Amino acid sequence: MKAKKLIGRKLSNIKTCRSQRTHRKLPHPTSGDATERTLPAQIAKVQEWIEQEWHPCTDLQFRTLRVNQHELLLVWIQGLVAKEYIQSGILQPLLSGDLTLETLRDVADHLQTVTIDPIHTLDDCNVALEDGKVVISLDGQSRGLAVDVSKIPGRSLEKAENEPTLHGPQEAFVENAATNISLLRKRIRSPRLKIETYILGSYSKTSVSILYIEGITKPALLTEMRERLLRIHTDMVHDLNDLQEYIADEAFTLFPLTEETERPERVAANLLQGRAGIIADGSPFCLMVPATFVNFLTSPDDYYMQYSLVLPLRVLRHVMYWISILLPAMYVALLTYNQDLLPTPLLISVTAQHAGIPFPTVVEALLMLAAFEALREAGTRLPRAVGQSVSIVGTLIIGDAAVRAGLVSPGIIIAVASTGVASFTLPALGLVSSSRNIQFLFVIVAGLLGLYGILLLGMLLVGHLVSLRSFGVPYMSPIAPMIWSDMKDVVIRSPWWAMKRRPRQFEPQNPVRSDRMPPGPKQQKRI
Amino acid sequence: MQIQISRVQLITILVWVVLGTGIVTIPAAIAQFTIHDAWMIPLFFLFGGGGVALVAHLFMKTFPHQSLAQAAENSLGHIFGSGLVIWILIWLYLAVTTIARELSAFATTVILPHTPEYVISAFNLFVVAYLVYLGLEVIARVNEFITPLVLISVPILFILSVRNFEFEQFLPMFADGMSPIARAAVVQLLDYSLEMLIVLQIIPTLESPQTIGKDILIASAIITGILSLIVTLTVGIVGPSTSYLNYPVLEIVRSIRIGKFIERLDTLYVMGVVSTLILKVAMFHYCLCDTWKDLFHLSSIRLLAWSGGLVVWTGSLFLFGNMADVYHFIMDTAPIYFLLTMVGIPLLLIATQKLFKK
Amino acid sequence: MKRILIVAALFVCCLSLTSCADHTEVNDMNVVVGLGLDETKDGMTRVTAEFVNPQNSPISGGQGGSSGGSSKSKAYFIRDTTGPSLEDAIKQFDQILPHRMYMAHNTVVVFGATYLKHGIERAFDYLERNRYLRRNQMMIATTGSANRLLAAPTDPEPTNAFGLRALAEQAAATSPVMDSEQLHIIKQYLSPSHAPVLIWMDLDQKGRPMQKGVALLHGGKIVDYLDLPHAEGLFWLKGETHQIQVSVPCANHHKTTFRIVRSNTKVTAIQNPHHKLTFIVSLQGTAEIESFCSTELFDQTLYQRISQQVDTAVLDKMRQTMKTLQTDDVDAVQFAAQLYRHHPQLWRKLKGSWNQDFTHLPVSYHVHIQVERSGLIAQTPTRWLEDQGKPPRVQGGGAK
Amino acid sequence: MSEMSILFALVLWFAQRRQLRAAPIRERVIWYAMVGLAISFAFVISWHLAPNLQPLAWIDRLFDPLTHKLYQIL
Repeated sequence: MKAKKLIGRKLSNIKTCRSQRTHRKLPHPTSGDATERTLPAQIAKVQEWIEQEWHPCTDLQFRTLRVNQHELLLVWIQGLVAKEYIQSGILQPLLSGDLTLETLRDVADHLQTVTIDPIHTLDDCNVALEDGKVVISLDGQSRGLAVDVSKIPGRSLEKAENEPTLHGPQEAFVENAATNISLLRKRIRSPRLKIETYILGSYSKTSVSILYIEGITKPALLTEMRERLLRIHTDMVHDLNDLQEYIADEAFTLFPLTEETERPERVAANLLQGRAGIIADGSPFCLMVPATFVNFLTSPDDYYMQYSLVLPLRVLRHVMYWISILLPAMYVALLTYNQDLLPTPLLISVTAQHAGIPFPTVVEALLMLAAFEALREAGTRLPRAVGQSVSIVGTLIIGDAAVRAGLVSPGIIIAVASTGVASFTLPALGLVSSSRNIQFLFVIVAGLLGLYGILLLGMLLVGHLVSLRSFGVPYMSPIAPMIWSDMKDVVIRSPWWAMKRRPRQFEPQNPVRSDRMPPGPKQQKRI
Repeated sequence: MQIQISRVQLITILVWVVLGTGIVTIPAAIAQFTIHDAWMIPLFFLFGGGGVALVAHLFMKTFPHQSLAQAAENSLGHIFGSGLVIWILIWLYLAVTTIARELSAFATTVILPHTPEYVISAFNLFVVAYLVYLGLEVIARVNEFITPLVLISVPILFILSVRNFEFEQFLPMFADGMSPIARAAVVQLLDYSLEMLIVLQIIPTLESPQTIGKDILIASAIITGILSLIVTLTVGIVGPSTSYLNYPVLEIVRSIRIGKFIERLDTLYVMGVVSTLILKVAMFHYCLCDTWKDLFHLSSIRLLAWSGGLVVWTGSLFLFGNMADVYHFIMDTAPIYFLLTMVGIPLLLIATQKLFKK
Repeated sequence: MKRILIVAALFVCCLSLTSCADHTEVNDMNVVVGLGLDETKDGMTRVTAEFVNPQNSPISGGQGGSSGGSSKSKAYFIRDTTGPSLEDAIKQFDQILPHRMYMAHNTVVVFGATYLKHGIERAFDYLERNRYLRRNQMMIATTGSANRLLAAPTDPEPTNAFGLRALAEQAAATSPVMDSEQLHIIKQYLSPSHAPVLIWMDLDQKGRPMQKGVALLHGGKIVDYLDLPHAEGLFWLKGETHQIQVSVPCANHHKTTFRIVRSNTKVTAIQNPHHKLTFIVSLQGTAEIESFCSTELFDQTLYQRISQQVDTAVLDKMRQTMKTLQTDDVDAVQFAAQLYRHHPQLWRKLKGSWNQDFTHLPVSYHVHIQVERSGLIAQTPTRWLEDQGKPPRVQGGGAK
Repeated sequence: MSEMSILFALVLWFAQRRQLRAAPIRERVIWYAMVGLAISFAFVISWHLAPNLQPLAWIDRLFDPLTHKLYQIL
């Protein structure tokens, strides 16, 4: 029961469209009884209590003011606030004239800041400090004020690095939720864009927001999302990945069941398809649900290019996905079980290549795949400049030397390298990592049963894929179950004017994008 | 969540329920009786499909939203109904073991000759049990997923093989009168088309049960088309050898040789056939488990899927000592057995319901 | 998670315990590309197998080539075994070779004269049943031993079996009679005529393989060999041909050569009122002039005349071949199959006595070959030297 | 094969033991009956008893004459 009390609660309801973070009745984890304690009337007691509560915290700062016999206490945490704003917004107005500050109301009236919230309890006080607000307490008043002059450190907007595109907008989310939301507001200028904020994590108190468009997103989806988010009991939410692990439909799967993106315009487009987004403070990504398999094979570039040019790229990506899973396994199967499938000259050539290699093909393949993974891991962990030289050394020099030394055959190098290239064509990192793991399984079964094993594991894989659901939406839709009208954005990307309806797989409340027929080339007049 | 099988899914299920083994066995079964006239035999499948559609439609009208096992119990009472359901259960068990045995025999004969058959069979049934464990919806979706792949790759194989096609193989027509033609039609009419009636068991899960008759007709038309194509090609390419080949269609693919690079594609064909065969076994196994569930009023088939798979695995090797037993069962026992079971029982139920339970 | 891991581990264990029986590394097998069958004097079957020697194959960068150099640098190597039957002999390869024999890549089966004499149908069961052998392998007959044919170099093709196969395919492009794939042979063997025709290859004086013609079999036993000029008659009797040269002698010791671009034959069986069975062979085709012996002017009448010459030449060849076939009593033209297809009832009546009937079966021929083109030149160049060959001179001003 | 069937049965029991414990007695009985049947089949096969048993004889006797009659009519 205790734990239940600690979980975050939904604070703003759907109708009030507030993205600002407000706290009410949120218990402090260390002092459970602080919840009901009101602020003492004497500022000395307040200061004493705060000092005790935060001891030792050297970044806590106090300042007492005396304005016309009225004593004021200002408390804040260094680094979270902008001192120049305290100077200009609080100190200057209060100290400038001959003011009578009988009540907190008087104080508030004179402050030159935007957001001022009342503080009733000691706990409110803690929360305000954590948020980077200045707490003002007036002697003799058992309430206080929280003045928002926060300047929480963070980086500025940068280019999207994980999802680079050639065309289209380039800005990406940052670690600040408010900034991220504003990036979305910039794109969807409608009050129908709703943001519901929850505080999760008893220590981290991370604000997690659900974003959706009222009137488009299926209400059942939202109910489900709220339920799943509120089920989370934890002390800290590090990143969106924690959330995705908590809320995903299926725990034991290698496939990503939610989609992560760092591009605000992508989120905006997806919200308008009837999906919903989740943003967590501190994570420069947005999580989109429901996610389907084909979502991971679409790149943002697909939408910034002429639609007819997208078709070959999409086909290529679909093929490359299966190649990235199957190619090493196929190589093993063809060389150890199904040699009849190889054309005779090719068979002669691989036989000659493989002569004198000490390992069986399957071991060779597993070794090379593992080596490739190690190189890739080394490349990502090292600084960029060094990383490149590592990959050059690894691929060119070690590979060549291994072949010359007769440790591995050139064929397996080609197969593993092509697999790597194939996996690099996939736009979504989540899918790449899963396919890298699955390819090992396939290599092992290919070593045990050849192509037959690949087929059987393939059936298991397909069975698993089609049994998955992401927030109720079948993972493989619109392929299986087949939703013909949604096939417009799977292998082909239809022109915008042909996509008159939102995808049916997400069951949007309002399925039509526009009440008038969007102009196709035929409806337009020739000039 | 309510399971819903869409019409497209139902049709793909029906197609592979017949063609899974149909592609492998029907041409050989037909060639036992006639070769020159073999091309016209698949056309008879439409009659079988029509009959099946009629039975299914009547059944659906009489027992809307009821599976075969439930209907048996509702209309004949607990004791007689259960007796009939047990009979159906035995039938389903024999059917699924036959198909499983055909599958493992095909795989071991054609591509993995040194691996013991029971190992291959175990792997096959592992996949089948997993699919059944995941549920009917998953089987239907895998069907939907696999069908386009098969439909793309199989015609390519056949187009490549057309080079060896000879029209003379179809002459003389009707040389031996109609009798061989009628006999050759028996197996596919009474074995394969009646297999479609297992969908009576999944009627409660259909999205639109009222169209079941139409869907069966569409599926039979597709099956007839594919079978005609296959049988015609087989006879045109392989000729009289069809009568002594175990897997004549495989031989079409094995005879392909275009240039030095396009040849020996039979492994690819085997992969396609095995994948559809696994779907067929999965569908039958699902119906077996579902009937079992209805008989004992169990909560789910999740426990039955695996333990039932184990029994099917050992049973498929225990019941049939060799492939001759399997063919004997298909050719000599099954036609009347299937007719009495899959047409007789639904008609009996319909009649009882109409007569006594007005 | 733990549960899944344990189940997976157990599953992998039992997988690896019982499976892998079909696992063969590419280095651990000998890829067979050609098989040869001979019969020894004591009635045993000698099987010659040609294996790829990958290290020396030019495909894999070996020095390759079969001519010159020692036998070690060849792209293939040959071994033979002897056993009471084909399968016994093949089994013995495992006793003399360190690696497993892999037959899936076999392309040709050569039958030596001795094996042909005692019937090749002994091999059919094995060849059809074996899962590794495909029915697209080429069956070749030879008058010598299969062993010698398989050992002969086929430059520039480094692997002899591929060379033989390519030669046979080249022949098959001219006429389906030369199409000697197993699928085709078995169909002929199973047809009512029961007379397969195999391509016949032998070594020339320099020991290189060459197409010699066709081998006529009755059932599985050799009846006769037809050399290429005679085989042409069979081509025309049996159906479609492409690009066959025919020469017609001229008065002046030269000859005119035609190329029959394509021709098509239709065989019909007619039973006339006296219950006499007659076969009508009608051939239609087009031809092109390759070389021309006289300096005559090319006009319509000449075209007609030379068309008739071709007709006669083709007709003679067909007659001659038919005569040979009838003396040999081998229905290589598939007349019986033709009869069966169109008159199944009649065929049933004649079935028993077909062998006797065939030897004196009346055959009538209708040949019509249209000479359509004369190549790049319209007249023979030497015509210019003759007076009447030059265009008329201009007389008295003004053109003609 | 008998060893393999026992191994599979054990694996199956291990994988499903929690579901089994939660299931009503009827389902458990059926489960054990099926697994037992499967193992006994496997033993019958691996002891080479299967060829003498002819488990399908009853069905042959029931339907074979009828099918042959059908073929004769045609």
